[in-house]
Amino acid sequence: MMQITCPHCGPRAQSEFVYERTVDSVVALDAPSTQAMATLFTRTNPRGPDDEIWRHTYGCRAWMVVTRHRVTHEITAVRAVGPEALP
Amino acid sequence: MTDVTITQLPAAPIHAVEIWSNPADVARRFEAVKGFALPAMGRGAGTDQFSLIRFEPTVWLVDGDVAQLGDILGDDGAVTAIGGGLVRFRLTGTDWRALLMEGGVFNAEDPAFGPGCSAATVIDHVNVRLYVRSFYVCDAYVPLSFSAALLHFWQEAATTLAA
Amino acid sequence: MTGPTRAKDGATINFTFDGKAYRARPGDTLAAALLANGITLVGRSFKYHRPRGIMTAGVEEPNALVTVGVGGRSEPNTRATDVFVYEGMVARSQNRWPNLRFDLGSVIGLFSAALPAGFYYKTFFGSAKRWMIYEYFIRKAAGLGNAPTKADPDRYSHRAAFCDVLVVGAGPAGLQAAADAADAGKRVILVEQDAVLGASLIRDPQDLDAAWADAMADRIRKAGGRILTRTTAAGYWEHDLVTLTQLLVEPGQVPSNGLAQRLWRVRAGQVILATGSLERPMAFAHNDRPGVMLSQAVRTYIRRFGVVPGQRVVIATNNDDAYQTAAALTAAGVEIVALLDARTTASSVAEAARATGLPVFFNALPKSAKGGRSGVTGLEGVVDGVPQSWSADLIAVSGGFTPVVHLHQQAGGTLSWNEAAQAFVPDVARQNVTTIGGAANPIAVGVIRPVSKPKKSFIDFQNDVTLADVDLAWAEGYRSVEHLKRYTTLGMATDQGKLGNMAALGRLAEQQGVSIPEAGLTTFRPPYTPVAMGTLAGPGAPHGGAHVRRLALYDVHAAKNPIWQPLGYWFRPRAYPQGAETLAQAALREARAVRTGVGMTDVSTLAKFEVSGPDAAAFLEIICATSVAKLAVGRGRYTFMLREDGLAFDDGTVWRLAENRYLLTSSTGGADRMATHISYVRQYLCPHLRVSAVNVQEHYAGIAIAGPKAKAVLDGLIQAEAPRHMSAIPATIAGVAVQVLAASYSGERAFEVYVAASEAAAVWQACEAAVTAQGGCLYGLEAMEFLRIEKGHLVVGGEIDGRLSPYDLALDKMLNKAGGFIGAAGLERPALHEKGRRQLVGLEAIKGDIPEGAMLIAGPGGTPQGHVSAAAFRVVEGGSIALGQLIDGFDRHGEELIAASPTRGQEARVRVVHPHFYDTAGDRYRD
Amino acid sequence: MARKAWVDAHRMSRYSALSLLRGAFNGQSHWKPAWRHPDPKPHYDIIIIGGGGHGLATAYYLAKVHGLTNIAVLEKGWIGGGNTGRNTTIVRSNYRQEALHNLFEFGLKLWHGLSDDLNYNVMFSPRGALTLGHSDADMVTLAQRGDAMRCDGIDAELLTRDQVAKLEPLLDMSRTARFPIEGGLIQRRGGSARHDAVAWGYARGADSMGVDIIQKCEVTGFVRDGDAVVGVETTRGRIGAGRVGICVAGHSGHVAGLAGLKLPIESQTLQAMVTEGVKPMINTVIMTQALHCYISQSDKGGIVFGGDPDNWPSYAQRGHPMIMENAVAQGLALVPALSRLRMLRTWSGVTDMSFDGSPIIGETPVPNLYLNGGWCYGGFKATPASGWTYAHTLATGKPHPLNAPFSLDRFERGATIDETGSGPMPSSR
Repeated sequence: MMQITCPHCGPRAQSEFVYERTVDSVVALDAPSTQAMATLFTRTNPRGPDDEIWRHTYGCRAWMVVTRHRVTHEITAVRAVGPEALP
Repeated sequence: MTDVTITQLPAAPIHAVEIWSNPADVARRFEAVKGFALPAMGRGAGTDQFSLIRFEPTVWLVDGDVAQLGDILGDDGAVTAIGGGLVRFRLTGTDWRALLMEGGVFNAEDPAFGPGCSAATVIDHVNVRLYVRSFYVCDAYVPLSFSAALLHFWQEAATTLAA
Repeated sequence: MTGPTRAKDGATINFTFDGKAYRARPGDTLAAALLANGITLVGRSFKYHRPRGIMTAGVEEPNALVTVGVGGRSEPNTRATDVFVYEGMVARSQNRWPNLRFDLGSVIGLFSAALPAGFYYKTFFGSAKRWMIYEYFIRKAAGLGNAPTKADPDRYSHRAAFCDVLVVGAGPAGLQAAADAADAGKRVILVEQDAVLGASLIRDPQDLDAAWADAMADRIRKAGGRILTRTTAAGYWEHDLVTLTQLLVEPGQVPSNGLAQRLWRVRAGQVILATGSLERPMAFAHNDRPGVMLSQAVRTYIRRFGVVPGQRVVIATNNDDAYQTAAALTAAGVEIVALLDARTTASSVAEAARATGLPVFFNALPKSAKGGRSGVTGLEGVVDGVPQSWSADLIAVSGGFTPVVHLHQQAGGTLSWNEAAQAFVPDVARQNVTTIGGAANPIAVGVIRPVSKPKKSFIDFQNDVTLADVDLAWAEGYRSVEHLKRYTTLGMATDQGKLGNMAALGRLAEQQGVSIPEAGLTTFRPPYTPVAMGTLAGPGAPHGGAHVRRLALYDVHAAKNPIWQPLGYWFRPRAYPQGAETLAQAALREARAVRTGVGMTDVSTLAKFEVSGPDAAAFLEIICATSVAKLAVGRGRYTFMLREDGLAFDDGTVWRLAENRYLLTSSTGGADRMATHISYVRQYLCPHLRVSAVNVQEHYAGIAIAGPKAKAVLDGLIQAEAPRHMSAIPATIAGVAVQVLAASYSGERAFEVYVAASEAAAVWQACEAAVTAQGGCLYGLEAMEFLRIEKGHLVVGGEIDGRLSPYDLALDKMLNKAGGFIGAAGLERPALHEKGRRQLVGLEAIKGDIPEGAMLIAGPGGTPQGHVSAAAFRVVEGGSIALGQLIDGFDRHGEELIAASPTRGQEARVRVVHPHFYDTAGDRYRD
Repeated sequence: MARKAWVDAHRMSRYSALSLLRGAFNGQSHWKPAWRHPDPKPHYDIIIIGGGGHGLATAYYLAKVHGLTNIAVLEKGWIGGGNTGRNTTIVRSNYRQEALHNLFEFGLKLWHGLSDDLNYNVMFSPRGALTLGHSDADMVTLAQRGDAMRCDGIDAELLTRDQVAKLEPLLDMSRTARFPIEGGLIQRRGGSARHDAVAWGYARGADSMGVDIIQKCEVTGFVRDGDAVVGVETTRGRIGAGRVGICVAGHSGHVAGLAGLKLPIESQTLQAMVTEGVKPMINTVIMTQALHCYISQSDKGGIVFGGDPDNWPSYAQRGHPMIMENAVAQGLALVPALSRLRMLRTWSGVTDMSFDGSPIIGETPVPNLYLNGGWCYGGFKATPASGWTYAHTLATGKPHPLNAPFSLDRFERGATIDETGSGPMPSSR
């Protein structure tokens, strides 16, 4: 069980978080169909680090981008996403 | 002997206040009207009658009267009633921290998690939002549908905390 | 006199073994108590049912497995060396029939020559059914103890803990490290699998002893540290999370407070492993006999438990440690007939021992133990190449030491080969973990080459794997160490290879002509020792980790004793039978009440989102595939949502409650998924929008009132004109503020009343009184299903099954022409527009009742062309009707098919029709 | 010619009870290696990347059915060491979707004769694959699945509550159970098999027909002639090939990436575990409609347990402890008597989660390069069918009718085969 440092709550147990998708899977709202489907249906799926979208679902409910190594599970960066918020 | 008592508080008008734009301006307006600052992430502020507890980056849980909040927010946010779906439990006694470690993953035993601190976590598969009111008192806001199950879990766990 | 002995005094605890009563001293393990009572035959091996005794004094015991406890507390495969005797303990031997001394299963051993490793891969051919006949007997012979047949009456706790330093192992090194850390102001947790602290210094008290251990423990506790005994660090996971299993009572023992074990999840800043090492046996023929015991175990029984395990002892070793055993035995007045030291050159310790007159032989190896099921009678050995033999009732062996590096390796750390110790030791640590003490610095040993017959030289005792099996695996091409393990079952027994893996690896390396590290090493995975399933499940066992979600109006319903129906995590009333009514009768009565008068039902579980802000409409036009922006204040409409791939995944209604405030409802079953979807769009895709989308599923309880008299009921309840169809107004019922939405899922004029759940009971009572006054009644999910099917409304999970597009569901005319919604891009995928898609149809029975879920086929033997997604009866007129999916169904109205359910032996002849069976013009929505 | 001579010289030791008995008198010294350990040749007609059950079965059927023997299977570690050796050994064909049950049923038929065909006892035991229903709605769903199977000639039987109780007496049948049992759907021809034996049996069979099984040989790149793949670079040198078939389960994305391809696959960890052995207590393979746990008992007596995959990408071959704990909690809710058994061993596989939950077997956009992957958490049972259809595809360059629906381009075309209807995100499957 990993420990993920939520940008809003600090280090928390992985079981508070839900993995949702990878950054490279995000379909822009205005993407043309072919491009949108290519994005939706292919992944680099690297045996190494990737940018993943996680949500602190059972915590502050915020979304974040977690840069994580898929073999070692080392987390090298967590970036907040979402509307502008007070500190 | 274990020192923790679990009490269900009466239903209350609880609201979610969300700010979607100009948060700094809203914060200034809030402080001007209410006399205290909008609490930071992981904190709450106010009194037993009116407290704002921040569990989300852009959302504050308001336990108390929201009459003035609409004006403060203006077009920068909204107030939404959520109290019907939340049950408030009050954990009283020195062992509330130990109780929260049962079935949990959050470090409620950390001394830094003191009065005025808030945290949302999961305990026994249930979303729980915690607010430390004092050294001896921690309030928990629990979804109504899971509240009976969690209460049962807590009551059982409280009998074997020391084991 | 031969065999183990102990002075009789001090034995006050009563226990039974195989039905016979014995006594133990406080602090005895079951193994110690059995030995003290002269019992040496304790179990039978897995494959050949060979007689086995007690080989170790710890968690690595492969042989002495027993079942302890009774009823739902009966624990099979408990290591006698790892359970402390308690008053009234009931222990039974296992894997034997009819009894331990005379076990019919041991005839298998007679055929062992024909049953080498992997024999089952080479025989028992024929059909799969024939294999099952052989298998029946194999399964009966296999297994070890019997599982309980009753539910476990005890509870198990899961607890989180955080610390600066976690120390695993309370031997001298662990105690010192924990005390130092505690003194330095760190939050310390020290865990020890034994019941007492001290580990090796209990066995070998020298400069440090039990009193020193107690003093260290005091220091740790005074500094605020936590010491957990009977606690095993079972798993090392990501980011320095270590799971501990703590026995609060012994296996089979009744806990005073109901709690049997606790699973700790410790997130540590730093982990110190002081886990020591495990002594290895030696490979020689019949080395599995009762009476062959590890050298350190012999010392442990003598010094810790006061049990002398034999009277005439041969010691076989390749290291200096066994000389301490010789000392302990000598001190206990036991005759040492020979000490075989495998090393060719004498160490200083060995020389010193020999100088005292101990019969030490160098370049001496054990070859074959003699004896029977009760114990050994002697040992044949080879000294300087010359055979010799000795008579003995105990053979103490030490083949060197295997550091306990399991947790280090679980943490991702690498190992290096220590040639002097012939052992793998921790090399690079991957997490914040250090190994200290014997686990990092095992003692030097001599290299041994077994001289015995491989066929009877056991290396995995429980699974009866011999050196010959390793040789055979190699000869047959199973050359990777993983193949070796899997082919021979080496290391797969309950001791998880703690004793045998190194011997096998040595043999494999020999076969390959390479060094041991080149031959490879298998990976240790959690748990370090086996963990009770109840402990893993913890408090989740009764509900499988899935609490039932309780309705806000649960008490109101429960008072009426309805039939409940599970729906996701919820249980909802399915029908409210009156008198002796069956479910079907009750549901039909309830549905007719709605068609002809009025009924009310609880719709609280629907997903609900309140969406506010200047950009609320723009936001909803992304979520919903229908247009929202043109909705007037106070009006609502049906809507549906698409996934990004363009397929429909949910539907509901959207209401404009105020200029900048909307209420969106969607399905119960999809509520969590929809909440995530909405949050994703709001937080990730559209953080710039000025909108607040709040999940109010639990905030609002919902009460639906439906039927021709519903408006009259509502008018009375709110003391005002009820809103027209698809309109919404705020109102007051029983003094409580409510929101009234005129929406219908039944095909009748209907209203949904939303009220804060905490105040819902009063509103429900008022509504029920009003409905009853109009001659109406409550209705449940079953009636609701009848009504919606007849009206042709879709349900998520039924018609909206995640595989159909809006075209397939005939919803395409409602799509927002402006696009811009999630799924618009997916809708353009070519195959969604090709022939051969399954499309929504209605089905009307021509003959028979349509079975729900049945396949649609052209005739007997036909392949499915679709299926029945929901079946019902016309509520008032009767007659079986259904909704279904049919290949190219839109073009097949009027066609006749068979709805076949071979699993239920039911079928109906059906006609394909339009999926709206009731009031197609919508007249009944008008007042 | 040389090959023929070799094959004759090394004709595999025939396995039988008689030969075992013979071994009793010669110390079992007459057995030949089950397969050779050859060095790679410079060129093969077909190279299969991945020496798991699927890759080895493919090689076996290429040789046996298509008479092609200039074949190599390249395995980066040791054969059968990936998901073949890291699953819960369940064999069944009880799918609702036609394309799926037809493919798996073809495999199930092969399973029933596999031990004899391979002369290697894979211990396929058709003890029945039982899916429990916990509500009337579940029972309708199960009936629908069973009806779909029966209409396509596949065995499926709906069981009442009492029948289930009789079949598995240790299930909690009380009405107050959290997951009350209303009945079940059983596929009696389903069951379980010995996973390692499947890889070894196929390897031995393929090897005996001349296939080179090359272990410790990792593919590090593709040799291209224009667009087309004409060979592979490996840790044991460059090897030429007429056609190359990827068959590497969780590592599909990585290997396809070496050819510049991105796939509709995300790799996740799936855990399983086994308890200490006990005398027979579970008779069938128990699955459930409401939960994600599955329980069976191995021939050695261990209770084999599986649960949800770890729903996030991982190549770690190790799982999240709480996922396993949850599966155990679910299992105990169904079979409370398991509580005092001890979990002995856990293992994890790297699963290739496809974006509709169904496999991919067929061509790729790269000429001469083929893909077999996307098996999610259900690949073991497909081993024979996967090998058979992939062999057909590799031998003929065209899909077999059974794997034609499982093309790589179905996702972007909109012809997905989604058994659960849960859509393209593997994390929500």
